[in-house]
Amino acid sequence: MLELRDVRKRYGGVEVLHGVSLSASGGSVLALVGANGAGKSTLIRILSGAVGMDGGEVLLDGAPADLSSPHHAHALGIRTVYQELSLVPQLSVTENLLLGRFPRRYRMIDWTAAHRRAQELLDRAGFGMIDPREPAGRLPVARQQMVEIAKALADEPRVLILDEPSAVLAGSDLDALFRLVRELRRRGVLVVYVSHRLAEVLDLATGIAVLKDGQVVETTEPARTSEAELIRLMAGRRPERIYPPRRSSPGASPGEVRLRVEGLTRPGEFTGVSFELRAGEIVGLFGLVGSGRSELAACVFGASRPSSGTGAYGNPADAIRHGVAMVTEDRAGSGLVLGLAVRDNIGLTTWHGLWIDQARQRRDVASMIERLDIRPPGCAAMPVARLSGGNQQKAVLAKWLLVGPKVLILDEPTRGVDMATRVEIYRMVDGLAREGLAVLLISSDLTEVLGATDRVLVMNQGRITGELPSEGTTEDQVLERAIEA
Amino acid sequence: DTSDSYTVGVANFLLSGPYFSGMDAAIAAQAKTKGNVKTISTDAGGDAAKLAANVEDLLSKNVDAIIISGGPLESAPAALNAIKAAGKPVVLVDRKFAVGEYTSWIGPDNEAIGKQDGEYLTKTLTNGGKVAIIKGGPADNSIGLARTNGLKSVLSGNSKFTLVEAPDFGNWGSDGGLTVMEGLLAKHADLVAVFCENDAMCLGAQRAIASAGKSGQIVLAGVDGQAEALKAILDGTNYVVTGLNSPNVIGKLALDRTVEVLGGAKVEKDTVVPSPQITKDNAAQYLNT
Amino acid sequence: MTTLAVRVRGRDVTAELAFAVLVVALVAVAASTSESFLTQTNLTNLLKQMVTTGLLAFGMLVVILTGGIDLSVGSVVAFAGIVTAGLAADLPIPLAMAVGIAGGVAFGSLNGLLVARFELAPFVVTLASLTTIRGLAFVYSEVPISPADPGFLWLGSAMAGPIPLITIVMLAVFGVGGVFLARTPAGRSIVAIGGNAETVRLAGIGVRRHLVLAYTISGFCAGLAGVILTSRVGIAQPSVGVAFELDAIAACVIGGASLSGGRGSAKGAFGGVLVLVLINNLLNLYGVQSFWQQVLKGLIIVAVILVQRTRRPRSAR
Amino acid sequence: MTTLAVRVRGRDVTAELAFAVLVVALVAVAASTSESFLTQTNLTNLLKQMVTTGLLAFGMLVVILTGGIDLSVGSVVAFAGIVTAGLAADLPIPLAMAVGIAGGVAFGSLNGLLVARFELAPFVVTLASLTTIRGLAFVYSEVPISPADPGFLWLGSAMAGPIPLITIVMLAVFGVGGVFLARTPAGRSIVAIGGNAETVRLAGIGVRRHLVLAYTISGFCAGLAGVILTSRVGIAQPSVGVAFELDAIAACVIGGASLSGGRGSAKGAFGGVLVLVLINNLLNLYGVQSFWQQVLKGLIIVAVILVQRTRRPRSAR
Ligand SMILES: Nc1ncnc2c1ncn2[C@@H]1O[C@H](COP(=O)(O)OP(=O)(O)OP(=O)(O)O)[C@@H](O)[C@H]1O
Ligand SMILES: Nc1ncnc2c1ncn2[C@@H]1O[C@H](COP(=O)(O)OP(=O)(O)OP(=O)(O)O)[C@@H](O)[C@H]1O
Ligand SMILES: [Mg+2]
Ligand SMILES: [Mg+2]
Repeated sequence: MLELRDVRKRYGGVEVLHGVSLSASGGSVLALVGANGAGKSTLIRILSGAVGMDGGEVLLDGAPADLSSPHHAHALGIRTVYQELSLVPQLSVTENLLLGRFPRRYRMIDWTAAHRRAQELLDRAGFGMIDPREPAGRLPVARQQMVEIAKALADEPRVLILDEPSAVLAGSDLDALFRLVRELRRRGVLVVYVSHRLAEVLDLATGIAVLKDGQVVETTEPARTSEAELIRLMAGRRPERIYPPRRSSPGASPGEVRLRVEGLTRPGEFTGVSFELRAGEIVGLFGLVGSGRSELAACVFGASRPSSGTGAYGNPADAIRHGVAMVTEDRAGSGLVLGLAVRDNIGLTTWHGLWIDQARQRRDVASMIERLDIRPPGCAAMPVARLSGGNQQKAVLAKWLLVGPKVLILDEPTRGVDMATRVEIYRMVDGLAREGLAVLLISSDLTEVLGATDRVLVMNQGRITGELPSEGTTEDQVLERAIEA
Repeated sequence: DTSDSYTVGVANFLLSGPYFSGMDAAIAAQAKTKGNVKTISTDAGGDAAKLAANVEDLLSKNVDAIIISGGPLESAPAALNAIKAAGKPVVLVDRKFAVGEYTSWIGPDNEAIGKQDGEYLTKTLTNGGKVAIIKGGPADNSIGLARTNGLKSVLSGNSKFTLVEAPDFGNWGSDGGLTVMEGLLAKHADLVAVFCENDAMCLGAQRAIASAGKSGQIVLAGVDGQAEALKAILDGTNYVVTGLNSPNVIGKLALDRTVEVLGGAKVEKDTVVPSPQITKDNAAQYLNT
Repeated sequence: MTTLAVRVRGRDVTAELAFAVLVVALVAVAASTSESFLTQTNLTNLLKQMVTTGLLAFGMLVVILTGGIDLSVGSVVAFAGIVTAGLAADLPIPLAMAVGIAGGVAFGSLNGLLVARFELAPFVVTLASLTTIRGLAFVYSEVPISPADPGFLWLGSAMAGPIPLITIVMLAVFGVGGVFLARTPAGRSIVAIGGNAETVRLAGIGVRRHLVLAYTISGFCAGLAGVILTSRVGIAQPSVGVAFELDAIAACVIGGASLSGGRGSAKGAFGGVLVLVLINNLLNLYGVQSFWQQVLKGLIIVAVILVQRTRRPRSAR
Repeated sequence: MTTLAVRVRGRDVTAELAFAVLVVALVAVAASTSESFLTQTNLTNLLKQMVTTGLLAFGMLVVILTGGIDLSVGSVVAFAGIVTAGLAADLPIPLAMAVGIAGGVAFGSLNGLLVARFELAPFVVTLASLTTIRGLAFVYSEVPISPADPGFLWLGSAMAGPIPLITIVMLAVFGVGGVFLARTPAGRSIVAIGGNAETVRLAGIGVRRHLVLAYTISGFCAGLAGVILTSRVGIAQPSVGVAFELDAIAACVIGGASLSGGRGSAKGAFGGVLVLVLINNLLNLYGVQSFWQQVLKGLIIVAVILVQRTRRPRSAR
């Protein structure tokens, strides 16, 4: 039903898609997987009419599809949920859902009917917990993502494209998404699904296309492949194990205390939080969306003030002076200056004194690009906005590593990062920890939280509700503490 | 005894110019000398609608008469109508409105001042030559036109003179006069004189001429009698002539006229205040008036 | 920090309430300290004085909501006024006025086209048209024009009971305009474009079309303001309206609009107009000297937005 | 659409190159069509006439880079000028000038404080200070002041060889300022703040401090421009400088700066100043009448940004 033939795309003279051919039919879930920068989002932008192609064609039901604008793509029943959130933050959820198709009475918008319709849409997508009257910008990122999905479903698409929908979801929200995808498949919709979480890909997809450097290197099915095989195809080499071995039971690595927080409270966000981080250990912080982990991290880092408690820094500069670095969860909102070059973004934390030592900055940045394998390799002078999502994430990490931190707070550091790079990041963080770094890893990915850390703190409604050793603890044990009221 | 004490409202169109603020001050000062006259001054900040509103404000404060310093405003029918409806006398200073009823007007004859400057140049520049004109521009176009037309009426009939008008405006300020003059000097190397529609622009133009090293070649003629211009004339610089258009004189006369009207006297409708020509010979006498 | 939040039907109206309190407080202070304030004449003055700023502010609001700005409104006021006055000699007055307003509409849609079609920065486009349109006003007539027909003054001086007709016209613009922004797909699209134009485009809504519409509305309001002003004053000057855009923008921002678009309301902008007009009026009634008035006006504006700001939820801390 | 891209050390300089070509083309047209253009006098005029706009444009650029705007610069020019001229009677002239500039610095940092500390909208803060500072200039002296000491004129008229001293001062500001923006932590931080203030704050950089610095630089430039202008004209008027901010902003935008912050360069702003000054100069040399000059100036500005825009990569496509 949907067929791509030899699709090509160039950005400023550089070809990023070199003739992609694919096909899929209604009632299936086609997963696109590939390393950061492989061209998944670009392919999707072409399908949704957001960018034009420089060669090849797309057929829908055998006929050439006119994808010259998003409008045209809509008309063909193709709807897309983009990787970067694109709601209008000032407007209510209702308006975001119904933009361009408000119910009207006497040529005026009928708000009562609109809110009702919005609630229906949310309910039908399984996201009934969202209040349609709330301004979209006030919702947590995960909820905004759900609104995006509900919006794409509003007029019964034939093809629904989801670009990393699960990256910002966790727990029950994630389950709701999976239920939704299966339901859509039953209704005969073609779902194009992009994700770096290979487990869920194997679980959900009916077909898998592996992209590498702008080409499809393999099309396969879940039954005929495995996570390790997919990683090999994506990265071009066989993965070692995903998580480096931790030496780990708690207390077994008694480094000095690098961060001690006691009774930290910010009303409405978290209450009486106490924990400590020691040199050389990686501590996970798990919780459901809205449990207050990001707020806690921000407060420890000095980005906000606690109403009571000790151990938090006065301001970010103070934290950085004491060797604390924090990779925030929202890379566009607080991790990067999108308009500036990669070099400026990475160098940002080193701007002290009266003069920037250009030669040194150039060297530092080049070594970070090499060390983290940020692509393309010559990207130092490029605006960071041109990097693919995963590479942007690496740039944020690079910025903080340049500080030479003693304590590293990572808030969802692997969101949108491909498997091979994840492995890199885990290995690097592990290496740094071995050199004495203390790491706090906030994640909504249970496997990651248990696999990459020494012990796990569980947060529930603003309180620490448990501390468990990573080794020997099951996912259910963690979840239990994260959910119980 | 309130019967012979008066409150006079002064409605200024625009105070932010030395000529207009001087006028306002002169009216207030003259009122002080009377002892029984109080003035209330308002400024419309260059907004004609606000002038009308200010007049209405004054009327609601029950003033006995209103003096309008209309500045560049050609007319103010709404304001005049309101005053007429309230049955109060209105005296115009400087600007005579083209339409509408007023009790009395006191002001200069702008065309005559321009003519005067032209005659002086004809007399002193016996060899003739190229004379540049710097215009003020939008803010007060019709006064400027009158002055320039006065000058032209004398010089354009004289074959010894050629006139060049600067294409851009000096905007009635010294900085504008300077810039416009710089442009003129770049295009016309052979100027012998410059006429500006007011003294402020001439003062700037004089700087430009000095920087170009042409002070010995080009003389300046202005209008107004601004203190700095008088001083330059008195000092024997190339600033040779201006025509007095004194806000002090006009303001003083206007207040007197208003009090006469309020006293029931029959007064002259339009009074042209003479604008004596000021040159090095008589500048000293005006410098401190 | 605990903050009190007032909600009406789920919407947080605390800021609006605080602003209303501010306006009422200004009025109360005015009424109790100056005996002239509550006089019939002064109130009528107030009603008249808010018309020009009010009309311009509404048009400006629509443009600001899209994330743009319209600096050309002062020049459009001058152009519409002088053309109307000039044509009044030959045409029936209502027709002359219609032509003046049509001029505003034309310039507005030109601005909109340049911004929308060629994706040019609104600031520069409208700065350029400010210059060009002002020039055209002078090209049309260097000197002020005062139509002889006394009927020309009618619009500007007619009263509907105690309320000037022109005030009613302005209120109608705010009323209809407010409904337009809150209730119609086009109005909501304009607000949405200011929030995230790309999203609106992807929703299949013609972004360009709505941008043109927004600037056209601003042009219409400016043209209307020009015609009304001329009729009120009885004379049209080509030099009128310099810096009018600044007051209009200030009114919008005082009323809570964000210059980056997507946030602002007709109610708020109207409140902003009230604040500005009240400040002017009060300074006049107290007999503050002209230049000190300017000094104080600036300080009061800062004070007003400071008061307002303390009510705004802290953004990103 | 295939586009040619010119790269220098990995950086895309196509837009800059196109802009340079535009300026050179303007000069070439000027030189070949008007014989007065390449005369010594005219070139000196050009060099002098770009000083005020140039200084204001650099200060404005710094503020625009942070995502703000400074509308008060025209009033600061007037204030610095009149105070300097007034003090010149009692103080040594360099000291009087220093006081004038210090006034600009003070107003600038006040603007900055209000914007940074209280998170007020820059547009309204500087609009308010535009009003207040203008009022203060008039309060200081309603009438023009012309210092008697001929030494007062020195700064404005001295030449360094064929080049006016004040032009060198302005070029120095652009030179030092350009290095400041490109090479120092403070300069880079200012640019980054305009791109994303939250990211900068979390990187441990004092956002408020840098905002204050940006507005202070603008105040300094405006104060300097005021002092230079007064020394050039030899007489200070409290009414000078109205709408100067518009040209300064236009220069920045023509030079590629984005009013939402984070994008713009000293080189670009300087190019923008050149374009504006050249347009004025050309229209004068051709003897275009003033009102038509205004009409044309606006149209040319639109044409210039249209030309530039065709070189910009389409944004989100
Ligand atoms: N606007 C652009 N201009 C120039 N290059 C671009 C642009 N957008 C994407 N690219 C390049 O195209 C390539 C593919 O990017 P794309 O975003 O499609 O990757 P992706 O597979 O979605 O990666 P990720 O998993 O990180 O999201 C990358 O090398 C990227 O740098
Ligand atoms: N629907 C909502 N509307 C408004 N505020 C919410 C909502 N959900 C959560 N919050 C607030 O936000 C806080 C937590 O925000 P956030 O979602 O960033 O937490 P988190 O644990 O960091 O989760 P994640 O990082 O997965 O988003 C909660 O304390 C809660 O007060
Ligand atoms: Mg992607
Ligand atoms: Mg979080």
